[in-house]
Amino acid sequence: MTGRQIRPRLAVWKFASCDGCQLSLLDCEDEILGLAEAVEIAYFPEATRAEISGHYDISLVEGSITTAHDAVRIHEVRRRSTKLIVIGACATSGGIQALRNFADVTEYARIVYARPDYIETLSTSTPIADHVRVDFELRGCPINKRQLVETLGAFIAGRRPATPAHSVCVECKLKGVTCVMVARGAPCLGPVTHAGCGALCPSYNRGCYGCFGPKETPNAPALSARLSELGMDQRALARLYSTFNANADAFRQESERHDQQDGQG
Amino acid sequence: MTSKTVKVDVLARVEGEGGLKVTIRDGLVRSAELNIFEPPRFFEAFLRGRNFNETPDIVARICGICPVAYQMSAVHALENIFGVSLSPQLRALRRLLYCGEWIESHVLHIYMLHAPDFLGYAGGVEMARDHGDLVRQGLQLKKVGNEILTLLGGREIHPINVRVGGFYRTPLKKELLTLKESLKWARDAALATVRWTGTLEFPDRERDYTFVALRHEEEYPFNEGRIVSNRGLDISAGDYDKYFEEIHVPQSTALHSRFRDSGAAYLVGPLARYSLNFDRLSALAQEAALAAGLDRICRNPYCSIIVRAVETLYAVDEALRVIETYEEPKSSFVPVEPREGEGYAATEAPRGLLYHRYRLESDGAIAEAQIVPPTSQNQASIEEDLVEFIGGFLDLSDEALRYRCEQTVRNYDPCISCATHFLRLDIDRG
Amino acid sequence: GLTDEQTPGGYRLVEATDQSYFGFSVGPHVWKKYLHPPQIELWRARREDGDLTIEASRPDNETYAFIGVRACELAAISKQDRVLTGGEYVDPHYKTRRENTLLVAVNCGKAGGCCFCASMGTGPEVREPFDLALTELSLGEEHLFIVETGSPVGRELLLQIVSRPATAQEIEMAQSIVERTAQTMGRAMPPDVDVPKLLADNLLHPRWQAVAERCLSCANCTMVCPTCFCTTVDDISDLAGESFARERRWDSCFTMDFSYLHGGGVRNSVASRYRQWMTHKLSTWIEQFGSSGCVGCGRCITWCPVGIDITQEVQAIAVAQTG
Amino acid sequence: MSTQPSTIASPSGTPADVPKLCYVRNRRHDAPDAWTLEIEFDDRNPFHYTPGQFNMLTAFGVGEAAISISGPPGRGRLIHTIRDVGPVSHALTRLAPDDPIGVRGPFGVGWPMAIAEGQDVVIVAGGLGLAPLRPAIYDILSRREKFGDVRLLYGARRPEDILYLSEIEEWRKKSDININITVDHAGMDWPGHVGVVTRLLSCVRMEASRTIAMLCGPEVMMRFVAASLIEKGLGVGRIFLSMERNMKCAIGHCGHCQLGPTFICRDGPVFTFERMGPLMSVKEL
Ligand SMILES: Cc1cc2nc3c(=O)[nH]c(=O)nc-3n(C[C@H](O)[C@H](O)[C@H](O)COP(=O)(O)OP(=O)(O)OC[C@H]3O[C@@H](n4cnc5c(N)ncnc54)[C@H](O)[C@@H]3O)c2cc1C
Ligand code: SF4
Ligand code: SF4
Ligand code: SF4
Repeated sequence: MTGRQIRPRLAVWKFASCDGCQLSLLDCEDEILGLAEAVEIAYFPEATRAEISGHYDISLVEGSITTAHDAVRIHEVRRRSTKLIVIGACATSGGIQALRNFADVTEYARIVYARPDYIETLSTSTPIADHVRVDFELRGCPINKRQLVETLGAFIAGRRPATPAHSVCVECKLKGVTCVMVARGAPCLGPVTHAGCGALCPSYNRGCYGCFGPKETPNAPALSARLSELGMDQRALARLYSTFNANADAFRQESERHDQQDGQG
Repeated sequence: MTSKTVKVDVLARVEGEGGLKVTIRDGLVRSAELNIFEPPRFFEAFLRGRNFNETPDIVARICGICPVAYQMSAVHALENIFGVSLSPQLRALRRLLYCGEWIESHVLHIYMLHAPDFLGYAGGVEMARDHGDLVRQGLQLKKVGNEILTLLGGREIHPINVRVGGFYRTPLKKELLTLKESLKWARDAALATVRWTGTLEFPDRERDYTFVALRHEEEYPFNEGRIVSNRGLDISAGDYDKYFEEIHVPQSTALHSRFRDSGAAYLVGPLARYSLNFDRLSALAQEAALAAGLDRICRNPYCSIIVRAVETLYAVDEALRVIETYEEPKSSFVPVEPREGEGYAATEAPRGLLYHRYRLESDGAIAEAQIVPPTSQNQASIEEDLVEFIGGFLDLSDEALRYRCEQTVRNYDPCISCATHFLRLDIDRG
Repeated sequence: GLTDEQTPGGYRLVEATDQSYFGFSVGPHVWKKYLHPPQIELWRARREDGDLTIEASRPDNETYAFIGVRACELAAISKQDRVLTGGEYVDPHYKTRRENTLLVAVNCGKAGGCCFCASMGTGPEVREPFDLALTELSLGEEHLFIVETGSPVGRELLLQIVSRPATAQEIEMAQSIVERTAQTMGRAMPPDVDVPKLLADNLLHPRWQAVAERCLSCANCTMVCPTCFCTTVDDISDLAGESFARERRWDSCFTMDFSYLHGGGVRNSVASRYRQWMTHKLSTWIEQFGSSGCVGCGRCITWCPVGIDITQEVQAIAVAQTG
Repeated sequence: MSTQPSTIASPSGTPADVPKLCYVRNRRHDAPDAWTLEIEFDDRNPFHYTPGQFNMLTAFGVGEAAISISGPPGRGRLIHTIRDVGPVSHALTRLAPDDPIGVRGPFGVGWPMAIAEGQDVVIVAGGLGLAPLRPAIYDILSRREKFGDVRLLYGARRPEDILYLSEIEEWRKKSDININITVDHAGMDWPGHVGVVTRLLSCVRMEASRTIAMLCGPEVMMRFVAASLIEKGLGVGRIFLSMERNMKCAIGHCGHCQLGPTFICRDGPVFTFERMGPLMSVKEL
């Protein structure tokens, strides 16, 4: 706790993504200038041309690995970073573009592009941790900006970021939101979803759709059993788990289970 | 003949990744190619088979900078299939949500991305060291846009409150009124922004663009209106495909749009919107625009920074109007029955026309989706700008020339992730 | 008016057939959110000119009147009193809020589908200290409240409103209403079972694993429970490293962090976390604080997204035990 | 047999959940990953504690951790030995002289010093477990005549991990205390024992009916040691051990440190094996 002599150097990197997570940094209108004093923003192409090469103390990495080039580039980023923090569903689980992992990517290219032969892409979208060692994962599609500030603050101060891995349900209760699943029968992924958003969807009268990915020790089969009592069919269940964190283990397995059951019956 | 290639790894201050290749032969710019390296994410492909209800949440993820635009085009296109129309209050709330996104997106571009080019800084944070108050004003103004998005949408990025037929939860009047004070401040700040941008120095570069934008009977366009141009085009969204086409060029993961018949480039976005709809701006916005030195039509892409400021002022003004006249609707949405069919919609994203088309199966599953974002529509224009504008600067050093090119591209506020990141800038001097 | 229908994992508001004010049972909210708030800052420290100062958060001086506190909730408040103010250390925030709270209790005229207070000995008639206790009577056209005072403040208050002494018949009617409620309880803790001992003797019962297959470990049960008191803290600082604070928030024995020790958690399996919750409520609480930690309000049953029923879980172990 | 009640002195008048601001005055590197801090405590409010009690130490902006008091009483100084295992302990071990530190305490029930009077005492420490036992040793040595045979069995990972080595040498030389040290791994130059601490125990002869054992170390170690003590005829009520559980408030309000019906912070951390044995044997309790 002796005053900070040297400002840590921060870099922000982008892989396959929508840019929303790094935009969260610019959305911290009240904190961004303070942050720029606390750290040296050494590489952040979305915000500045300035580029200081060399080594970075903290790298924020957004996006998933979908091209051969990126699969090489991420190793370079790792080499140049002391702490590597991955931000957002793309970087932590592969993002929505990981839906390709369950389909034929050449077929996908044909649907979207007139000249699929121009498209160079891998057949999978994979999280950063599948390629290099990751020091911290910040969840969400997009990440929550309060959690982003907390994570940066925590890394600067040397503490563990307060980004609990429990369910969204806990946030509902802390906030005083009446459960939409119990009180209205609305299908909700909150009980298996990682907290962080502040129980956003339930506070807007809708069930959580899982954009923060699986919580610690998720029990998706038990939730699915309840959701089918509430009227969801196999196909709907297969889709429910197959969105922005489709490639996260617990969600992928549960989605595939219902996909197969749908195929059988 | 000497041959020289200059490479830039990343074109900064654009959202997304791409590169640029400029070929110079005998002192003339032969070609400029905007290469989009944004890894493909295949949204149109995996939308197939999803339920229509999931669309607003999924398409938002195409772009973190303008998710509301994607949500709006999607819900309007789907409602076009179902034949529902929204109550005036729900319709007004959608305008309000869009105001939030315009403010947030435009102000980000004006202060943090574009102004540094005029004032000679690497970025907004660097600019803040010398122009602290200015940048703080920008951040504060941007925050007001985000406050609208947060209140109405749940969060700034990928709002969770938009559904086909309306909203999951509509705000109480008193909740909306909490925005009023900051919006009033924002109106002054936006006005100051228009004045200040008017004092910047602009290169004297104009081009005779074909402007394409929505035009509505009464309003400055957000969600509704016919697609019009300054060359006589006047069509409904359903006819978009008849008049425009997308082509796929090598080296790029984004598609280029052009007129189907002539193959000509066209321009969408603030310049087009403004030039085609000046008369629909609020009186305050019109006055401010003229006072800042704009004409009713603006053909200088560098001046887009003023136009964005004018549109920001309009959006603030409009947001205040919506809030003041808001009455809580009985229901937060209009129920819809899935049916087979095809629907179309174009709305005005901050960066320009955003076209969506969906074909649905009878159970509400998506059979086909087509999405044409503004940046791919503008791509041809950006290349033409480069060919025309940088001709006079060929004597500059590669570094200076590269900076010029970047600026020209940044005029468009290209939201590359929806189309595209500039990974490389090649200047090939042959 | 409206009333509620409660089932395991289900809560619906429906049109009521009568016009009573309190014709529903315990709802989604818990009074503990006022007395033992979900989130609170404990202290803040600032560094100025190199010198650090710590400032304790001052307890909130707000005064509260809780209107319509049910017998089970009153019992729950007593239990939290014991935990947070009855030992060597007193939680200043709880204590101050508690002292500034007026309790207007209500004898339940309707038992909820998940209620089992009668079998826990905590209701439906109020038993713990209150300021005023009401029983609602609907006699055809006439709609009245039988009021019982429980404190000087309560007596004072009663003097300020129009009232008349209740007749013996009215008092009898009030009693019969509560009796009827007791008889229509939605469920019951299995009778004739020494529950604390049953659980203490069955820490390795296979039922824990069985319930873990259904349990989401989402922590809803602990959050809605009016007696659950667990909290955790987060230390925070500003980016400049000049201001620090400690925030306290509700925690739950269902989270992994709850039992974390360097090198790995203690209760990693969901079975062990469910067991901790249930044995604490129904068994170890007695040794810790002299009474059961469960008041039979049924909230954990209603608000469990998958409808796990604590009374049934006890029953299942009891049955296996005896036969 | 019950444990002796603690003397609780809440530092100054602040609420028990708010740390008192103190300053680090000295920091010593004791082992590769362990440091000892000397913390100055306001002399006007003498800090009373019994051996085996602990404090909650705050590294501002990082967090709080339960740390046993490991120094001798008095002198307005608190001594704590801390192993760097995670963010909070890391930050604490980085504090330099004159850095502020937050202190809450002392908390809990300590070693049964009164009960041990007139008895032989076997102290078994594993790793950092010596830290909370050191005040007990000081207490015994300060009135050595009150106790029978006193023996310290100490196991560390490697020779360099041995805490307070010079002090131990001093005790060995000047005091009437039997000391045996063993390490798990050592090079050829290590003259002492290699192996687990229970091995040392097997060579010790003790009079079970007048011996009190005090144990602190990793839970598995304590279970094995307790088992061999029982084998030697020691009653479960004569074996005392110091327990660890996740701890946030240390005043019995946060619920984290429960082990069965006990709160480690309030009813412990020192318990008899009679109390702990059955609880420790249930997995994940
Ligand atoms: C009564 C008692 C006395 C202790 N005495 C000492 C001592 O003298 N010296 C020493 O170095 N350590 C001691 N510890 C252990 C010390 O408290 C933990 O090592 C420390 O909390 C770890 O925190 P961390 O942030 O560094 O590590 P992490 O492993 O990252 O801990 C994260 C969180 O988990 C909890 N936690 C983790 N490990 C423990 C643990 N072993 N005990 C309690 N909570 C834990 C804490 O709440 C901590 O904030 C004692 C623990 C207890 C319960
Ligand atoms: S995680 Fe979601 S918000 Fe973040 S970059 Fe990916 S798609 Fe965008
Ligand atoms: S609404 Fe969803 S997240 Fe909230 S408590 Fe209910 S199930 Fe959990
Ligand atoms: S409630 Fe669920 S889907 Fe909604 S924002 Fe939170 S984590 Fe995402």
